[in-house]
Amino acid sequence: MTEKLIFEHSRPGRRALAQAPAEAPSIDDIPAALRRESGVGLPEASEMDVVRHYTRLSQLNFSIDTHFYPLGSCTMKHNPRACNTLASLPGFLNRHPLAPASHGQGMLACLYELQEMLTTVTGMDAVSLTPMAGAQGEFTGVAMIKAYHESRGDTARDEILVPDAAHGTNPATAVMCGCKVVEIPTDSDGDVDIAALRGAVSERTAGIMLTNPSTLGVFEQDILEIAEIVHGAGGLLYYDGANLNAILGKVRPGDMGFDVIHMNLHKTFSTPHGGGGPGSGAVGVGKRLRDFMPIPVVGKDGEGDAATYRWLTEQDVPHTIGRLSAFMGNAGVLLRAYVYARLLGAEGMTRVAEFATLNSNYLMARLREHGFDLAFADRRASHEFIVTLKRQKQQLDVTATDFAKRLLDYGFHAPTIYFPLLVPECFLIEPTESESKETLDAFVAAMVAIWDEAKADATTLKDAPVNLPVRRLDEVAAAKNLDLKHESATAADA
Amino acid sequence: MTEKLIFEHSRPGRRALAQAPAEAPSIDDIPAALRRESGVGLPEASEMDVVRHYTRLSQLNFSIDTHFYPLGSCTMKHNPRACNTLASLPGFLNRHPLAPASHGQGMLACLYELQEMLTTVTGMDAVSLTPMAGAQGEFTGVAMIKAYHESRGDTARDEILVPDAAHGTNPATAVMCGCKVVEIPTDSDGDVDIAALRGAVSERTAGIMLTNPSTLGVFEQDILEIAEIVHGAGGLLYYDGANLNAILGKVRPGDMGFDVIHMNLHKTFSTPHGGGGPGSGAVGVGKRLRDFMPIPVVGKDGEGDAATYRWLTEQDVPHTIGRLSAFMGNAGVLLRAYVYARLLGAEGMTRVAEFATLNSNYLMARLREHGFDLAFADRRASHEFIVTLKRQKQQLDVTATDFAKRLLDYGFHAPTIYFPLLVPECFLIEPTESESKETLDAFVAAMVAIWDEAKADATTLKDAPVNLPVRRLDEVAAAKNLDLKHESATAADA
Amino acid sequence: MIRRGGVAQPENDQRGTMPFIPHTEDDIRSMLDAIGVKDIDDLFDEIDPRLRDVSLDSIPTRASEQAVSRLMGERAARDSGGLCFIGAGAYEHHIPAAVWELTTRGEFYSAYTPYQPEASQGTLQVVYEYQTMMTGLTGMDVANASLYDGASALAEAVLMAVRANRKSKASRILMPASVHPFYRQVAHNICANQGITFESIDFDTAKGTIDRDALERWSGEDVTALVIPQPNFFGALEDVDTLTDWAHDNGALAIGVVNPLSLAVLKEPGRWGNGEGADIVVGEGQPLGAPLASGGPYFGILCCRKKHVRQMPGRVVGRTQDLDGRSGYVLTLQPREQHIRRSKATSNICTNQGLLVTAATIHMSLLGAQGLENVAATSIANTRRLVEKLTAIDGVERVFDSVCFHETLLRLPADAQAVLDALAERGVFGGLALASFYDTLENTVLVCATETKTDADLDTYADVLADVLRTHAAVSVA
Amino acid sequence: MIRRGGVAQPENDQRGTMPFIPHTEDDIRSMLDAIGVKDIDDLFDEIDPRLRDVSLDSIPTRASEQAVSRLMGERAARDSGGLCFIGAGAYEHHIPAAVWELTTRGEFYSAYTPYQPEASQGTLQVVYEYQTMMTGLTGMDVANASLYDGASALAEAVLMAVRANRKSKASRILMPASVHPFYRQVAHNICANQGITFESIDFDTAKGTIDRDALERWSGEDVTALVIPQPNFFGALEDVDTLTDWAHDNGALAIGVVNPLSLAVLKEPGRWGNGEGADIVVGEGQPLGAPLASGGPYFGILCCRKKHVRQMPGRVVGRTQDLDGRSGYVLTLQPREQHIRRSKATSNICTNQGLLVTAATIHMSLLGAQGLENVAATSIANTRRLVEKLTAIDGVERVFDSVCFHETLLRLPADAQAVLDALAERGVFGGLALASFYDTLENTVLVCATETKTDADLDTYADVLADVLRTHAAVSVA
Repeated sequence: MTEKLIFEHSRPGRRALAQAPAEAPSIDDIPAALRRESGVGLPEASEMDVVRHYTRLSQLNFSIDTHFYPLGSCTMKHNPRACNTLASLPGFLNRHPLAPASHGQGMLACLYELQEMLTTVTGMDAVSLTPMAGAQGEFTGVAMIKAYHESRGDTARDEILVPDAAHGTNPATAVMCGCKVVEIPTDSDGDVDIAALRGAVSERTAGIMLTNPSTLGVFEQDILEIAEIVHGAGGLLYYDGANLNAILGKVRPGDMGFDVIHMNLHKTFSTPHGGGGPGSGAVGVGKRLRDFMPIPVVGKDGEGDAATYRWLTEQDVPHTIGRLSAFMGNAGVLLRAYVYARLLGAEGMTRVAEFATLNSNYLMARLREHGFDLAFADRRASHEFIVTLKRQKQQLDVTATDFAKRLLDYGFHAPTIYFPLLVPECFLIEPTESESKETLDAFVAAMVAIWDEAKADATTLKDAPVNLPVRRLDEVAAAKNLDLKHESATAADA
Repeated sequence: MTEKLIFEHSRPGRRALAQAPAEAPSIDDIPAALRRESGVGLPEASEMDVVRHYTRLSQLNFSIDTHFYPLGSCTMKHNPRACNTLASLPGFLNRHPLAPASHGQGMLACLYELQEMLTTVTGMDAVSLTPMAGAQGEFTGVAMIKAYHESRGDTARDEILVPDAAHGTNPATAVMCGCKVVEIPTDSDGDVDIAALRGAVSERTAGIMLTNPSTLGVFEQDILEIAEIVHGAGGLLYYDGANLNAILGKVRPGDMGFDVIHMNLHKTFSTPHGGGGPGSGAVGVGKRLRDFMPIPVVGKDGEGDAATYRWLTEQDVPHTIGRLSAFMGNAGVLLRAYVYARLLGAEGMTRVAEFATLNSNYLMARLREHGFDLAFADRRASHEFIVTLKRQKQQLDVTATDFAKRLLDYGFHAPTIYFPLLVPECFLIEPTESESKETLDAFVAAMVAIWDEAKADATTLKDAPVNLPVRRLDEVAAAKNLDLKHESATAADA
Repeated sequence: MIRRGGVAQPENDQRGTMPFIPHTEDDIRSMLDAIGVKDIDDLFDEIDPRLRDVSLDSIPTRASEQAVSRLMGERAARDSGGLCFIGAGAYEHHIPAAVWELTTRGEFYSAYTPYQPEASQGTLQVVYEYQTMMTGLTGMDVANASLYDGASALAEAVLMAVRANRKSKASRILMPASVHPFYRQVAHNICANQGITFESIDFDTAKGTIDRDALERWSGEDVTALVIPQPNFFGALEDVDTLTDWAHDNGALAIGVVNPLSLAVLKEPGRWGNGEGADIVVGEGQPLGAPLASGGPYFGILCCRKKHVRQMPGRVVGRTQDLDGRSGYVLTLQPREQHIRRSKATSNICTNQGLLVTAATIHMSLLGAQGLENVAATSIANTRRLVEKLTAIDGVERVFDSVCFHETLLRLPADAQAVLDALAERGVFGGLALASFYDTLENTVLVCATETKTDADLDTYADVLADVLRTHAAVSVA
Repeated sequence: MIRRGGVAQPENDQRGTMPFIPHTEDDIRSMLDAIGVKDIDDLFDEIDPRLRDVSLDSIPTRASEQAVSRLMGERAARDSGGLCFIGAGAYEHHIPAAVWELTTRGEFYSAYTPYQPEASQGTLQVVYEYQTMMTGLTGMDVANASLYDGASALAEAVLMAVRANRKSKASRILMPASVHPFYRQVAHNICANQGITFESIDFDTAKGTIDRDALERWSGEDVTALVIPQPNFFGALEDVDTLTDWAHDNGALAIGVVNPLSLAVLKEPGRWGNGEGADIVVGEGQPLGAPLASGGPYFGILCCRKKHVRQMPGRVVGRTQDLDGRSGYVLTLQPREQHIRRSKATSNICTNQGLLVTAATIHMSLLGAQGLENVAATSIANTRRLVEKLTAIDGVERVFDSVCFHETLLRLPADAQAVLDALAERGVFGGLALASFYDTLENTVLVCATETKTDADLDTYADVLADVLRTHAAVSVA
């Protein structure tokens, strides 16, 4: 089952007539030189064509709502429908970002309370919700660290320490902030190599970017020592919240000594992944960075029924690194996170970490039991863990990709593969707390069955997937012969 | 692809905790003898289980939003999303049916205006929206006819004339109203046999139930004469609005002489079919039956900005046949029909009939061109028409069912089959106005391809469907070994 | 005019340029050619020209979705707000957001009756699950795929009882006055043409439940069925065991009329009486996931004993197997239905309330038995507390001394409708005044507080009522 | 306690009894056994005990969906209403109901980045269609899969220009003051750490467009890129052809900042200037199907010439073939991205605004070119009429004499913010006061009337403004 492009459904003159004003009034006062002469190349379709096309397209996707989706480091947990429904109430959707705060007290109250809850659960001093995704949260964090040092005249600090297991966004962000990246190796347990760290810090150290638990699926055991080392050298600690789901309400980055943290609300707080976004990268800060937060932040005047809320801007946050979006980041995403946080409550947040960890350790134990090799067999799993298929590759010539593609045929989305780069034929598996034991057991059964298939005949895996709308796609050809748009649509009416 | 029953996903103790109060307060004041002792047998599932299960189930359906669905006599036209969205605004959804009319002026205004529009487009004198489906609309019509005669002391009129091509609901309804059914034959053109009708009317004639265009897909050419005959005999004329889509805004039942009409708003006015309902069977009445309408009806006091709306009840409709539902029929369905009617406007309503008829006649012409036999080859198609596969059955031993099942494999829902009963191996095909020429052409191509397959090897059709979640289902076994509920669920906890 | 993609907008006919009609001018032309006519109007040439001159002047011209959205938004806003303590057959309950998001998925929303079961397994399996849930809740053997609403389901149950009780010749139904007045009206309006007679049974003025003496008068008579409401219209709990046994002892069928939510905590009709249970059970499905929505669409529940299954009206789904032996679902027992049996069908009913059944099935899956129990028990507790608060006001008192479910009747020291009108102006919908339904129940209000009400809401009602009564008293005195 | 289906609720731990966690006590027990620990807390035993004493006291206890629904309903109601004439980068347009009904289907809503393309063809094809539409609208060669919003897209375009313009060594960006002030701030905040300098170019005080003399001062200098807004922040139309040519003549890249809706009627950036066109085009996607929603989520558009494609930030989808030769879609050019190139990536950006892109693609499919043109032209006409009505009031006048798109600047005879506050109290959001952004623009208001406004709405604004100004004058005099 595939579906034609919407452009292929198009017919000249066809329209969804209810969806626009009936006519285009004259715009003759606009000089001809500024006006468009050529076709726009949009499809011409009826309303039903469009509904049918996108309904069919949607059915080609795997998603949390249809499949187990244990994509490591992405926290594909259940997205409660209430979050979307309540954030989509007309009163919220129709409010202009520049409408007066007096006509946004409902929304502002939600955002303020979300700031407060996130501050508490991370153990920080304050939270700014404005960053629009994890990567922008990272940027915010490093930019604040830089601004902090500069505000103290400590201008030589231009190095950011990044463990080699880190997400690619970490070094990329450091560079965006004008810093140099100093990579820190990982020891055999998966922890940061403390000796190397001691050797790396200096008066040029701006800070360190750490994910904890790390992308290796283990909790950094020496975190207090790391904090001491970096702080001792005058650097600050940045917490990459990609894996916050593992410790939510159980351990707090602020207590570990972090000065700044970003959170991926689309992971930990269950806002939609949406096929790739929007994300939401709220940042929490400790005392030192409080005055550097990006704006706008929501402030509150008065208490109880008399409380009113307003946007805090440059006037209120003296050293702010400023505005990072035209208005208020992904405001509607924040409302969804707020609803989720209220549905969880404090006790629910703690349970998230507990059951995400339970599921992960259980799945790890079951796969180990069936002979799969773990990257860090002696460690507890965090909310995720790594299987290495190196042995399968050596013995049977099947790769992590082959296993992944065959899992699709079994009705499971594949885990994250080939990340972190340190582990060969890597399967980074994150089940999340919202999956049931039966689902985990079924996944184990599929893994075992696929291994058996590989033993019998590796081509079964090489041919996979066979049950999906398309078979294995040629990504090399895609990069070589770039085809990034449908040509006939624009050609036809140019 | 099939999906387990929700009961098979159930695990003791599992719950969707956000969805109910945390606890059950004591209800000890209710005597033990009145309380439940045994299990309820509902599934125990997490929120995600439920979302995933019903999302997957939905994907097993054909629907207008995914497939061409030319089910004759069902008017499977596009359901604009706005109708649902706007009828589902919280202000409408949360209003209690017995809340004061002062807190329902918005909804009442919509219903009043819908009554007015339906009155005009059918050419009747007034409309009551209360009947909850076509069959209840039919009941309403015949009950009013009966009440009318009785109110005049004309109590011997207990016969309802019904053409033999009529929907099964027509005779069933007449019986529910305590009437006898007198069947009127159809002539070779598909029209009512006028001579037979003349012979059938008498002082016992309460009325006639007519669908026009009839279920044979043709417009009753002698309708004015029929009206004269029945009225001349003292009977009234009932219009079954199942096929109103064919004449909407082009010809009006009121002008044809009908005294009462029901409309299937879920057909002509595009409210959702919903996998089988809800329907909505608004009735329009001529002068004679105005005082007999079922209640509640919406009345208006004052004009313009000063207008207020209220429910009319027994006091306002002196001879009403009374209430047919606990409150106001399928009120939310009526709001959807109202939105659709406003989006169409007068000109759009007329276009509905024109293009439904154009599509039907085009499809008929194309199928004829490819050698298919038409039941009424010399007539214009209405919004639907009949192909008879009698020849295919005789020559190739393939039935209408075989063709229908094979169409499913081609991605088309089958037309209505074996109805009307008068036509052997009957395919009643209704494309509706919202389908495009390309879709109709693709359907013709599929029909031709299937016929070719039948010629090559009839088992291709007999084996169909092969591309669906299940293959052909044994309906005989279903009726013989009744399995109407999943047993283990209740057994487990009884 | 700006040149656009595709052909320029034709200036002439524009017949195709209507919402929801995809035809381009080229399409129209080539389709007319294929048919062999010049104009669309030619397709209507079999119709008497006298009928073809139609004016729709009084119907507004078409509006854009934007304009209609704004209109509907404004109208919905007008109908918003208010704290609702009305029950009387429709109950405000929380409906999980997932319910209607899933139910209105296009594949459910825009599918029809599963005439081709292989292409409709989604809808069919949902109904099969629904039937299973309904038999579980009611303790009955069989459920149909739903009827229109609770009231019309009662009418169908009455017709069914007349068919099923072959020993009874009287077509006589005992209909307690404690059954919802609208249900009684609907049953009468739908059944009366078939010669069925309804005999009213008074309620006990102290208890608000069926008056046993009034019932006993029919002992030994030919009674076709006794209708047993649980809870009854006043919210009071009937002695269902005794009533069921009475019916069976007198050769009558017992027709239960229940609130399905109550069955999470109340004895299921399948076990009423000495174990035989009710014969037919109907109810209003609205509390299981249907929004109040000014009265509908809701859905009617109908369950029965297996032995009566062929007398049942409406659709039924059965499980069967496909050619490969896989389980699948189909409509079954169709020979009962009008499209096969025509004038000999069990009913003229054709549609079920499919979309509502889908919602209810999802709703029940999300709440489960424990969730429904918590909703029911919380509603009961809230009503108890509300009654305490309201009866603490001078002159407000309970009318009946029976145990109630989540609704009960109060007597006010003033004209009830006038008080309710005054409450509504203050944003409190205080219940339903029963004087217009029962001569003996002047100044009474039927009140209900579901799980949606907080303590603060109950206090609001009590405060506003006290205030209104004070003012009212002052006015009356003046 | 009532016996229910399944096991009784355990009185002890209840750890599993949390929303969205499916674990039963049996599950927990057997899972812990399989792991070989006694308690869930044991799984955290590698963590320093000093870190494990956490108090979340200030976070509220969990609320039911019902309670949260009510809270959010009340809060949304507080934020409702008002007639909005504010634009300034976010525009009220009708969004077809189908757009978000389809976009929030679970299969789109709860999917992630299509790392396994075979299991994500829905999302991938949508993005491919989106890229095609964006290149069609802008007349550019290539579009990415979207960035966060318009402002951050401008920042990314600046970084991209610095990478792409290898001839320029200065990392100098000419940033007209007629670009949205927030966009200028964001570009600065994101780029400044990389040593990029922004040089402001004043606007012509009569026309509200880029001051040609101010620009000429940079002629012959090393300029990396010139930013060209169309329409600009004041709604005025810049002379894009001349500006583009100026940039190219001076070795600078031309970065267009556009409102995508305007491209239904305005010359596409791909044809700006003597035919070369802009080099990079960014814009705020909000007018294409994103609700206002207090500022987001929106999405940033970024398009460029093919020769710059490898300098482009963000995801891109390409069409390719599967093993059987069937067309399919994949993420491509991934070596630009951070997860491959790490510190050498074109940007740290990772997510796109996938859901918004889905909505926009459906929105554009429903409106088509003609629909967008009608929306744009109607908005222009409405703004023209609004300006006529408002400038008919004594003392209200246009600030600039240039042609505008659907937004323009008016001067009031009073303090603009005070007037806007007074208007807001009367339910009219009259625009944005620019005094705090531009010293020279005291008492000015940027106003916008989209296609959503009726004549009656325009009259309302005019009437209320006249009234407020009268009162204000009276007060000022007093």
